[in-house]
Amino acid sequence: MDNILSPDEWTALMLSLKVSTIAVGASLPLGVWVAALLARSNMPGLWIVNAIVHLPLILPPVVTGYALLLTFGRRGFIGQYLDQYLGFTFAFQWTGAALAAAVMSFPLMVRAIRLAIEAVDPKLEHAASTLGASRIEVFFTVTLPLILPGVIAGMILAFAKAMGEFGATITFVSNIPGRTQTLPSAIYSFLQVPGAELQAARLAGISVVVAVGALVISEFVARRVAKRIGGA
Amino acid sequence: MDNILSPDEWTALMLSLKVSTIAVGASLPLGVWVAALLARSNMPGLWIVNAIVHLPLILPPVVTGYALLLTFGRRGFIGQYLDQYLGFTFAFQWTGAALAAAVMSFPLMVRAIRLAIEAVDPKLEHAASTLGASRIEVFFTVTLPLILPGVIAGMILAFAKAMGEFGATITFVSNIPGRTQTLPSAIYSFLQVPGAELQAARLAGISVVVAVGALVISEFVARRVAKRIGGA
Amino acid sequence: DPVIFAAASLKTALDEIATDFTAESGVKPLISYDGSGALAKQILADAPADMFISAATDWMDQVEKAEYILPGTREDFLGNTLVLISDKADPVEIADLPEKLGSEHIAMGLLDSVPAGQYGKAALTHLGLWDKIEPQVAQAQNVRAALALVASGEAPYGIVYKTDAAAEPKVHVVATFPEGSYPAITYPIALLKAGPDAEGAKAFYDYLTTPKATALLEQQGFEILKK
Amino acid sequence: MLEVSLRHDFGSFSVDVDFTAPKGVTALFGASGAGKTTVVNAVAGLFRPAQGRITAEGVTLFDTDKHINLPPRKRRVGYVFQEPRLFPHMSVRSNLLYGARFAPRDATGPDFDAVIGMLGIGALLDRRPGALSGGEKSRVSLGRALLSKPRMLLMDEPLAALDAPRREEILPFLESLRDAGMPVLLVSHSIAEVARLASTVVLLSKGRVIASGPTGEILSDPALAPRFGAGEAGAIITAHTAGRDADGLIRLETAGGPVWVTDAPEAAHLRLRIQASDVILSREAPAGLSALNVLTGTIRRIEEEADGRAFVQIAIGDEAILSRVTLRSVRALGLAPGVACHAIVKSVAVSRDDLAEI
Amino acid sequence: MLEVSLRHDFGSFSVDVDFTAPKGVTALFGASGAGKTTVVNAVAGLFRPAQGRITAEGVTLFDTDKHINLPPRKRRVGYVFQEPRLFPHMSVRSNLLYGARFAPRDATGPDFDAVIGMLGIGALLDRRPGALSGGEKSRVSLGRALLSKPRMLLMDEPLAALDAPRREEILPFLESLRDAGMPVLLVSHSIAEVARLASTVVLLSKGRVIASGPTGEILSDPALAPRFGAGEAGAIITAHTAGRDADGLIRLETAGGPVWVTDAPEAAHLRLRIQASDVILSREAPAGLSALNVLTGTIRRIEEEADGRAFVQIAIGDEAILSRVTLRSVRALGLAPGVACHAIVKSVAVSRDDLAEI
Ligand SMILES: Nc1ncnc2c1ncn2[C@@H]1O[C@H](COP(=O)(O)OP(=O)(O)OP(=O)(O)O)[C@@H](O)[C@H]1O
Ligand SMILES: Nc1ncnc2c1ncn2[C@@H]1O[C@H](COP(=O)(O)OP(=O)(O)OP(=O)(O)O)[C@@H](O)[C@H]1O
Ligand code: MOO
Ligand SMILES: [Mg+2]
Ligand SMILES: [Mg+2]
Repeated sequence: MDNILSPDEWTALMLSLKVSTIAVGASLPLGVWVAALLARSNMPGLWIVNAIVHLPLILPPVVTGYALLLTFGRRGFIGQYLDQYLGFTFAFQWTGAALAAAVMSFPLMVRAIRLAIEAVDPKLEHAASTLGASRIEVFFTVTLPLILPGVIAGMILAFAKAMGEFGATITFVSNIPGRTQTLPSAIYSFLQVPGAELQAARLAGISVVVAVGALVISEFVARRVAKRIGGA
Repeated sequence: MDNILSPDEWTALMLSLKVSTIAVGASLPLGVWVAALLARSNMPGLWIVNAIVHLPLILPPVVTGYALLLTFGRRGFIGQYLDQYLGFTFAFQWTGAALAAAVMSFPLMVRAIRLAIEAVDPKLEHAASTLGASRIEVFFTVTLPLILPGVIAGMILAFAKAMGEFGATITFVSNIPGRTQTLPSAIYSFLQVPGAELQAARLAGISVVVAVGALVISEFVARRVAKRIGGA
Repeated sequence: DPVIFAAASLKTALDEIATDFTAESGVKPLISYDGSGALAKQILADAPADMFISAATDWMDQVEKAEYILPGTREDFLGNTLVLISDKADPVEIADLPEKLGSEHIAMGLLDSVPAGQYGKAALTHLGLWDKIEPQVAQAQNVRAALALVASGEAPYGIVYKTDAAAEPKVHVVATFPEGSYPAITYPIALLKAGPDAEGAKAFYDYLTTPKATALLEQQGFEILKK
Repeated sequence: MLEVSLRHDFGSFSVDVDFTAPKGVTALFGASGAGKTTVVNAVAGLFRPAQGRITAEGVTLFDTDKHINLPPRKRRVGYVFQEPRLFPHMSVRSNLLYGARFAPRDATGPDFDAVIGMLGIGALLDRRPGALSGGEKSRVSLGRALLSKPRMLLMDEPLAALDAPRREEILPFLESLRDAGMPVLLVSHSIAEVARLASTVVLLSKGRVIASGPTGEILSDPALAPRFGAGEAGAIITAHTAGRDADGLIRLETAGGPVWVTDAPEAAHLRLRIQASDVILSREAPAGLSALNVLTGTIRRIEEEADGRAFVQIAIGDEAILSRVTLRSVRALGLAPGVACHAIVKSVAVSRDDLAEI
Repeated sequence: MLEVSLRHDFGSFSVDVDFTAPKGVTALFGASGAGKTTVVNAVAGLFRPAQGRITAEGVTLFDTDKHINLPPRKRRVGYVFQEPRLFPHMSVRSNLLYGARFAPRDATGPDFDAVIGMLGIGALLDRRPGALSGGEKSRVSLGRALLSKPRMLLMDEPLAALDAPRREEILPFLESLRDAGMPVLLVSHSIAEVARLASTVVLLSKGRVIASGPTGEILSDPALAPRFGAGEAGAIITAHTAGRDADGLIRLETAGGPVWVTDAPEAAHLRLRIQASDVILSREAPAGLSALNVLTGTIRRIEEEADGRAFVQIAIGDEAILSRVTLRSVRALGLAPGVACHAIVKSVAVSRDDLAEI
């Protein structure tokens, strides 16, 4: 790999993997919770939650990135408190890249999990409740295992999106090699330079290989899980 | 609306709506077909199809835009034949914007529909086949009605994505006011002009209102459909 | 190590200079390339950058006004030239452009935001061609995208910087816009207060004006304004 | 003790049900669509009636007036659903053990191995529900409810999918649970099952209770007989175990004389069901017949049916048995109220299903 | 004519089944998990055995050697699944009409209104399956298969979820279909249903056929009796309708003498099932009994059971009836092969379920 990738590119690849993995992992619990809420709750204001979740999809990524900057930047209206009280800042850090990737991929994850939850037969959950399980126990012992293929689908969609995300990321954390330069940012830089298509294509190829690898593995896992659920 | 939006912005809004609607509508049949294939077929090379479908998600949008340009541009390796034999070209046309939006939103649509198909109990399809329905008849009379909520979810995800898509669009068909300038392109332009943040925010707001409106309507429709399926 | 924010059009030259600089000094500049506007906005949001090279003066003005610049370090660094390109080699009279174009398109940067687009519009207006050409302008997200539209044959003509045209072998410079038909293209440079390595930045700042560095920049087609 | 009182309107169907089940097994009986599952769901807490009150063993499970609605898990009912509802992602073993982990520490219930053995599902433990046959699923579902250590069992046609031999292995187990004091609400279409298990029958029709009371009374009411299907009517009399003869037959004493049966629960006092169509009547004491059991009594009532048959009710002590005979025989034998007569019942016609502990 | 021959290994379970069903109704009988549904699925084309051959009415549906595997829709079987499998997104009416639109123009089948009426689902037509009771669902599912104008019916416990009165309304309809020539493969756990409908019984156990043949033979085989459950054994003899008496009783002639019944199909020749536990034996001709039917014959065989009972087979002409009595009676009456004896059967013990057209 060393002779294919420059050290900076290698760093970018590693960073992309780290950012995508953490973005997906960290947003998963929230994603499952929001999906369950949207699928099962009848709360009146829920459409607002739904709309907010979808926002990053609707808006051009740059706008989302800019909004993140205004919110979580060092002077952002949340960021300033994080900075002041926790000494923690997202802006121009890899954590910010992860935040951007998480936000951008969140609607995809939520939708996939939500569809899976809506497909679960509530009669099974009722059966569990007559057997003594509380709502939370029912969720963890019945609902969650049943939606696992959907959760995996949501994670892989989110991971793919996170691997490709760049508009919001570059806007929020810039494109500093070795620090916040993810694979897509590196690709983008190359694309802005006339005559660097080959380098861009090479990085794009690596990105594709990684994401497709993750995709194939996840499909395999999801199929096995689905088979276990289906019988045999 | 006239006093809120300039004529160019108004045109951009209308164009975005047209492009998104047509992108979603035109890719829907293919999306359903690919989703059915991925969900139900056991063909060996299917993971390649799966990977290709996910590509636009994995790659930075600009890369997808370039790929479209190289493929469907006037001298692109498909585009040249379209131009030569059908006199049809995507370049600098709203149709190109629609193509870009369709390609970019395709993975989201496919995944949602696929999840829905995987949730359909094959026993119902078997029952239909013993009652004399061919595979296609089974699909249209049993599978499709049962996955309707998933299809709607896929459409709305795709529509939202299409409304927000800009990287691939501007790369493929550039930004010609009145012809290929969609709402996100207009927003992007404003963001690059010192001090035009407010205008950008205004357009973003309109974009959000439209997409959230579509979202709320679709949720409502999907719930009604799901209720009909569930009983009562 | 110093963090440098630089306009994307500088990437080829600047990367090479940075490599040489690292070899000589052991300091590795981390260069973040993007549109000048995007970079300026990040600086205005407290981005930890040591140095900014913008492709346009207005964004640098914004940064200066907000007092992010180390006083006395802003200078006009580079100059560039606006050219008309085509995928064919035949030279063209700019005045004939509307005819040559017919119903086809001319690729330019975004007119409102990409400097190359703004300069192009100014030049065409000055030459009295703007009204005829305006409907045919395909605005690209950046200079690179405009080049690609010409290189792929999508648009027969495009307006870009000389430096961009030099880097893409599939396009030819078919005319150069007369000096004075557009405001001088200047790339201001400045050191910033907020960066992590002011010393390294200063060293790189100085290195940029060494003959070795300027030779590389000139080779790319830039004009050196600060000697 | 289970008290149920509920009202609900589904639009096309409404339920308005009130009944009290003293203890033991209460059978909900009624045609398809009568509202049995609806009532059971309400007791389980899965269906919330618009109006009503449900108490079980003194605990109020539901009361619209007092705004009480215990969640299903707090009701601790072991519900055997009409369809199996197994958890598809768990092995049969995990399905079976699911309820136990949520049961309170001090809750007791039948032993795992005993349940597995009785249901014959030992070989299925590591399989997944998707690969089970219909009857296997319903057995696992029964086991799952039994093993959840419930305070009460709700069983909606638990044995409908099973073959007769398997059913006969399960019934004694349910009897032993009942005898150990477990309250049971049972939905069943089988009179034999109801007669054997239930002490109380609640007869539902179109969402209303049309009769309820002790099993013997309900089943021997000729007016209700058509609801149970042809030839299922029969009376229930009391019998006392008097010992086992040398040839293995068990001798029971009844008010009308001894009755020998081949199999009976080990208990001093029994309820003995005699199906009306199994009883042959004779004016003279019969001799030389293979049928051993001859009960002597006096005809109390004759109910003629439209189709050339009649129910003859014969008083035996305080109790009565029913015989269903042709009108031709009624005339030929000169049967009439007040006439003394002998009721002949084959020992083998009294099966284990017809005997229950009191 | 249905010929089934199939072999498949599921790992923990294997099927190896061969049988031929001449015509009419063939009953698949066997314990839960015996492989009944597996066989029916193979006939329907929903399960593809590793090896085998299935032909119906001369058409090869499946043949591994010839690489024939007709898709389910081309087999045109009306399959009533063990669980209802209704289409949840369609109204009951659409569910019922689903199959008809795919049937060939010239296909015939029962009338919509007749089926609706017989199943009692007229009031449910505009409902969705989600809001139906268990029995309602299974009736709709039965109706859906009947109305698909099939060439053959496959019914996997179609009546298990129904109450006895409803079952008795459906059985005559199935009989009429059978009599109209519709081949039927029926899975049932009810001997009464099997005896009434089936001309052939295939007895499955653990994936193997352990007996198959005409219903009468199989049901009167004392060795197979335990498989059917206690007291369900019984013989089938031929009877000829001899007219209706003034009091409404129908007189049937058998080789052993006349038999009066209260209800019978209108046909000259009938199969009459007499349950072993309904037969009382006597050495002397009995008198003064309410039981009208006394068949005379000679004891052919006595099979003692372990539990103090015995099956006594009495030859009556070429045929035989079975009686199940206590060993005590066998001794008391001196019953032994060769002894002449009278079999007493109550008219009301012979129900409509026990009579079938030949
Ligand atoms: N895919 C499978 N893998 C393993 N075993 C299976 C599979 N499918 C069915 N079996 C087993 O085959 C046996 C026969 O199943 P089948 O459904 O045919 O039984 P059945 O006779 O219809 O029983 P029931 O009366 O309970 O419905 C069962 O023991 C079942 O567990
Ligand atoms: N949500 C509903 N909306 C309308 N009708 C309903 C609803 N739920 C149940 N019903 C009707 O209520 C009636 C009683 O249903 P229930 O399931 O209690 O019947 P059941 O006595 O259990 O019958 P079965 O023996 O067939 O299972 C049925 O006619 C059913 O169609
Ligand atoms: O800021 Mo640029 O160099 O015009 O893309
Ligand atoms: Mg029910
Ligand atoms: Mg079965």
